[in-house]
Amino acid sequence: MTGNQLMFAIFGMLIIIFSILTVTSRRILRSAVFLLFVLVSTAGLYFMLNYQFLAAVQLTVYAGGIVVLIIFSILLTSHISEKFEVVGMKKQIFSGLAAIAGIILTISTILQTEFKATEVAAKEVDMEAIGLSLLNYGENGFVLPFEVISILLLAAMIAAIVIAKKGKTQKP
Amino acid sequence: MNTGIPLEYFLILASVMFFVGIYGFLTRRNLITILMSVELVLNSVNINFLAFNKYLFPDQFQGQFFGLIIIAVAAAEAAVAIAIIINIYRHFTTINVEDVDQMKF
Amino acid sequence: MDFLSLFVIVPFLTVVGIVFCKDFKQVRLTAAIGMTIQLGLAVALIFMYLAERKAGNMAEMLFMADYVWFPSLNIRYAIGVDGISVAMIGLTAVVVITGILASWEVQHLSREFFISLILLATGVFGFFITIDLFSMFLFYELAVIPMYLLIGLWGTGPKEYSAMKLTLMLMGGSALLLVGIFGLYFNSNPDGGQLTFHILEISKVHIDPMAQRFFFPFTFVGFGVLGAMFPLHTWSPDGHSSAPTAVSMLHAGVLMKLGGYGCFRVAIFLMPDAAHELGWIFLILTTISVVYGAFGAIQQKDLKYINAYSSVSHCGLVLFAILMMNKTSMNGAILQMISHGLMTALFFALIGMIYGRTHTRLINEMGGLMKIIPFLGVVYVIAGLASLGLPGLSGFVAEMTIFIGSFQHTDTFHRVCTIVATSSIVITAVYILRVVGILLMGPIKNKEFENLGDAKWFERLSLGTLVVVIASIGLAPLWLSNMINDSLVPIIEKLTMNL
Amino acid sequence: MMDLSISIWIPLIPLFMFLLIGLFGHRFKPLVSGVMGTIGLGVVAILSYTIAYQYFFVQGKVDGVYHKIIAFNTVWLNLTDKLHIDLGVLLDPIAAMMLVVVSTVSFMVHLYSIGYMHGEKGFHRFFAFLSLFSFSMLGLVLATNIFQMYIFWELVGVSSFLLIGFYYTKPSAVAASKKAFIVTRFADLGFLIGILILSFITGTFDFITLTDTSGEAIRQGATIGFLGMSVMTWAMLLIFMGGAGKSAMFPLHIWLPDAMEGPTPVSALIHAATMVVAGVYLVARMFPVFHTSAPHALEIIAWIGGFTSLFAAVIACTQLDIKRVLAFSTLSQIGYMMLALGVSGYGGEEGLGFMASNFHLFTHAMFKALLFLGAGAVIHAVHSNVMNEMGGLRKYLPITHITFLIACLTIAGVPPFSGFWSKDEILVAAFHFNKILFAVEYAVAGLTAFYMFRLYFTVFWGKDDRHYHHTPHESPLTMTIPLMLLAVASIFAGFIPFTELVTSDGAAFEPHIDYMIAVPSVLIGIVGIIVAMVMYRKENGMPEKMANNLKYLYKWSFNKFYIDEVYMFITKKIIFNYISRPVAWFDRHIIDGTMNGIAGVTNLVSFEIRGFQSGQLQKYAFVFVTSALALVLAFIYLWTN
Repeated sequence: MTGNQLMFAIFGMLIIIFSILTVTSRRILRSAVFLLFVLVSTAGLYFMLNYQFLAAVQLTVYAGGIVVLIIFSILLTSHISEKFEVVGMKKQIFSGLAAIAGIILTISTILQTEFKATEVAAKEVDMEAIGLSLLNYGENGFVLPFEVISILLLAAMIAAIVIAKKGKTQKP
Repeated sequence: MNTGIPLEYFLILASVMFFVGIYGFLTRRNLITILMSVELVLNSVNINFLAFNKYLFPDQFQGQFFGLIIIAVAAAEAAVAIAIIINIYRHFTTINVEDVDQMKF
Repeated sequence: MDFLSLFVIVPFLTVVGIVFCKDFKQVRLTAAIGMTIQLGLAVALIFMYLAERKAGNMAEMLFMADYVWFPSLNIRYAIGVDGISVAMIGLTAVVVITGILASWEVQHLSREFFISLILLATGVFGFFITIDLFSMFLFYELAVIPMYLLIGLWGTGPKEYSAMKLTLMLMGGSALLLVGIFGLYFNSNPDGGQLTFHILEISKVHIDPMAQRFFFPFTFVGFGVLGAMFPLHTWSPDGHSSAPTAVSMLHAGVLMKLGGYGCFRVAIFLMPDAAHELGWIFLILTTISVVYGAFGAIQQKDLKYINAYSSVSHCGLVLFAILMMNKTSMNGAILQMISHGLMTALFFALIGMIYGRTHTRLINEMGGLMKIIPFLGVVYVIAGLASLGLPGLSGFVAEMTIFIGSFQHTDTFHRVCTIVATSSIVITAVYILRVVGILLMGPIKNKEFENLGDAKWFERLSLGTLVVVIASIGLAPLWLSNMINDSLVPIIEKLTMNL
Repeated sequence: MMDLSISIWIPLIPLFMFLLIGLFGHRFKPLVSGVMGTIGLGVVAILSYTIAYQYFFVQGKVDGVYHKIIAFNTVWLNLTDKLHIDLGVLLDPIAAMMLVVVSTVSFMVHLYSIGYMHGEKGFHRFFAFLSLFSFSMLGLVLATNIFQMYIFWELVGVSSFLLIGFYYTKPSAVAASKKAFIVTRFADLGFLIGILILSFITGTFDFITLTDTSGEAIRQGATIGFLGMSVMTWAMLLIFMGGAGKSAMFPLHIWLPDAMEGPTPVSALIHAATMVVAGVYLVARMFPVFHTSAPHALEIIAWIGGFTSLFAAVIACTQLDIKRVLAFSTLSQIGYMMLALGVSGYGGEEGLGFMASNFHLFTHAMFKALLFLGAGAVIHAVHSNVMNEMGGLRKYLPITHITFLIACLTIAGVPPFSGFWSKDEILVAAFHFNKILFAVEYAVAGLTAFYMFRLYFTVFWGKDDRHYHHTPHESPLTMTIPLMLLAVASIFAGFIPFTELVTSDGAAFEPHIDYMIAVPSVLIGIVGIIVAMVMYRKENGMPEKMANNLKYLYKWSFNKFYIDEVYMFITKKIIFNYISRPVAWFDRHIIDGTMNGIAGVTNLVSFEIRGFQSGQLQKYAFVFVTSALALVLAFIYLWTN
């Protein structure tokens, strides 16, 4: 077992275990922390794939930003000490079955498929290249998605403010 | 290259994560935990994109950019979702998804 | 710009104009101006048509134009008119302008009201000018949908129920119709070339008789629902009784004619073999309509119900005559559509005006109105007489043409049906006279009504226009009848071709 | 030679007057409308006389035979290749005669109405309607084809409806007008179907083509049988049904007595002299067809006519309303005319009945109009219709009295008044046809004399010392002049040589008086008069005694043999209660119920399945996920393989 494989096994185990804990833990704050672990492990995977930039984004935006956001909203809406009720057996079984069926279906499909890599030499992935192609409007340029995502973010920002703002006519 | 780790491993890992997220989405009652499940799902997809990019088309950027955009969308989505959740909380004083069932019949 | 498209553009511009109006006076003025222009166009069209025919242009359709707007299915905006559509356009223009005058004092949401009304009119005009089945269908839907709003918002009584019932039944009809239209489309080119919705092109093709047998009932029933064919007529009494005045006028006066026109132009004209084979079934149904509607009207107490049932009877006569499939009876059918359109519009206008004064439509609660509101009373009597077929008014011309034409049919069964249908003239007389007797004559029943005002200027104008048109058709029907007759020649040729 | 196309103005002038008075009448003073209408009709009358003179004595006769002349014709509506409706003017002896009758009586009635209707509300409306009626009736008379006749037939029906319902605030008048219209409309249905069949068989509406005895049209349809009679017979019977409706033949007579609710001049014009004889005119117009192709129909007409005349005469003997007596007398006299047509042959002396019928039509129009106008004068003076409230009026109304007496003598068939001549011819014709009918008519002649003089004596003699609220006084000149003119006409109309002018085939024949028939008929008339005089001249108990002796006959006759009740039963009970109401119910509950049922079922189903739409987000998600999985599965394992 090479170091790579070992690393992958560790990250894989972490991801799966903490994922399951995230969706089953009965304390909401713990769920959030478990989610954080999952996201950090994912960032580790990205490092393994040699995508440092993505891993950094993952850590800052996901692990840093979103999880903090979620934790804030938990603090706003829940009691920390509160424990969730146990989920109904029927619901668990059916959801579990659906999930397991999905996993089996996907994995069997993955195993049946042959993936073919291109023969072209790999490209160097550095910040400069990413930055250039992000603002490039020629071939292999991504300026359009970039602009779209900017507008989306702006819209989301405004929407979040508008929605969360206390309305005049809101009554329970 | 990541010799010794076949592409399939990444994919299997991602799909397990995906369906764990789905499971969470289906079983959790708290809206915020549901949101967390969604984050899991998005994350698993992200892993797929990057793995494909790395293994199949190392000469291109598409996968990475998709990953980036998904992260951005996830951020936007989380922001809006949390705004909505807070609003719902104000309205119903609960964020239990089973109690928020006005949209029926 | 081709001339016919103006019939769609002018109402559309009027709608746009209404959007920018400030208050309801401007709104109604804009509507009236727009529709007066429309009436002028219709009159001009009649003269242009006659001039063209006189100049020897014997094409099947005149003023044709053709634009493909959905190439992959070959859906076109194809327009053209023959004498029949010209007559129907004239009818529509008259009814629409009188309808607008009759709703001169609708103040509640007047902008929306007039917009819906004119949209409806746009649909009707469009229906009559297009000769592409799909565009025709679109215009048909455009005419039906505003009806829901108009009845649901400005109606009286159980208006939501009526609006829903009317719209659902008509939509059900158009669902059948759509099947029929697609049936025609997919059989429009048996040799495997370009399929088409164009009526004239389809009429050149001999559609497979099996397909005809299958799709004819869909098409006929689809249009028949709108033509209030028994037993699919029940939307008519409820819908009409709840609808506001102008809508009843337009609906009974014009929209129901879409059914007859469609049966004639699409069902019979394009599928003659099936019409010959299956016509007898519908003939029985329409004969029942004619007599049944009349009997249904005898006992009703609500003025609008009486008129709605009478419409069932009269429109039944239209479909009845169409199914006879000879030139005279079809001519009669078109005349009957025009005549019924005018007089039922007159009736509904009158009922609306009377209701506006007395706030009741139950005839038992009224009586002796002739003394109080003589103008409305006299016009009501004239409308009644037109309805029961008094010579000199349009109803007589139409009914007699139908009866004589139908009786020339070589088949005894058809002639027997004609005799049964003829009996409706007596029953019509009974219910008309019953209403006139109770409503207008006799001593004044309700003291509150003694100070009601007679018709105002716009009411007089509206009623007067209709009466004049009814009387002029009734007194000098020859030009109209000839105009329709000329256009029927190619149609009759097609109908008898494969016998 | 005069251009006969000028005759088109005969109907057009009243039409114009109708429009003028109808649209603008309320702006004029009432009297202006009346005078305008009267002048219009005066012009029409003069024109009619001129045309009739031109026709009879200048232009009509070719080789000793009167021909039909089309003076004017225009196509009104094209129907099939063969059939088209024309409007025009057809002149032949009966048309010319009817022109004279209609325009004369109409003019008299117009003149009379100026006085009679003075001060009534709706004066101009009355004259507008009168003009409308005159227009329609003249158009009917001049019709060139059967469809034109039908058109004007309907129009006279409507004008009659409007005039009967003139006092529209009076419920009985409204009911009567409705009844009149619906009954005649029902008859017209027969007429229309008859026209349909006739035009189907012969392919023409045109009178000249139809009645050409040597032509093709008349021979069509004689062989095809239906219920034992040829199709042509059925067609002609149905056409006669129309005539029977307008002419109030049994059993379609019920509207006529009620129609007396209208103003009296209207009764005189429409319900005595002109419109009600339209049926006779129709049969006379179609006479060659009847005679050649439908002799059975003619026979039926004769029997119906005979029965009606007896039936109505019996009823007339017991009625108390002065106008109803006259109405039943009209029925009876029209029965005579129908009978005469029914028994007639065609051509020369065979056509005696035809001639007699038209002759009687002519004289009857004069004396019956006179009777009605006289009755109007009486009613005008007394303000009542009921005979019991009158008596001794001869002192107050001398002119009315004399003219009324003349009319009564005329109708009773006393020579030399005109009624004698025409009635005698009818009796002769009947005698040659069937002895039973002849006997019936004989009895009717006696009954006629009796009930007319019963009326006369009760009104003008009877209780001399009766006290009136207002002392009755003679009517104004506008009313008495028509009376006098009509009286003159009644006296002398009998001397018009009808055998030379109006015959079935246009050729003249020699009249002769058959004393074996004439003398007894005069005698029985005189007997009737004497009986009436004995019973009613002075007040005595005899009428009551008679009534008690003939208890049931009296009761049945007084109640018009309960025919009205039978009709009421049929219309109210059967049509309203057993047809219309169930139809309405059926429509509301079964048909509409089915439609609502469909809607209800849809509603029910959607109510039942709405549980799927629970609002539970996770349920939706579950369905979504499993369905997506199922779809993927299906896609992979079904589609790709």
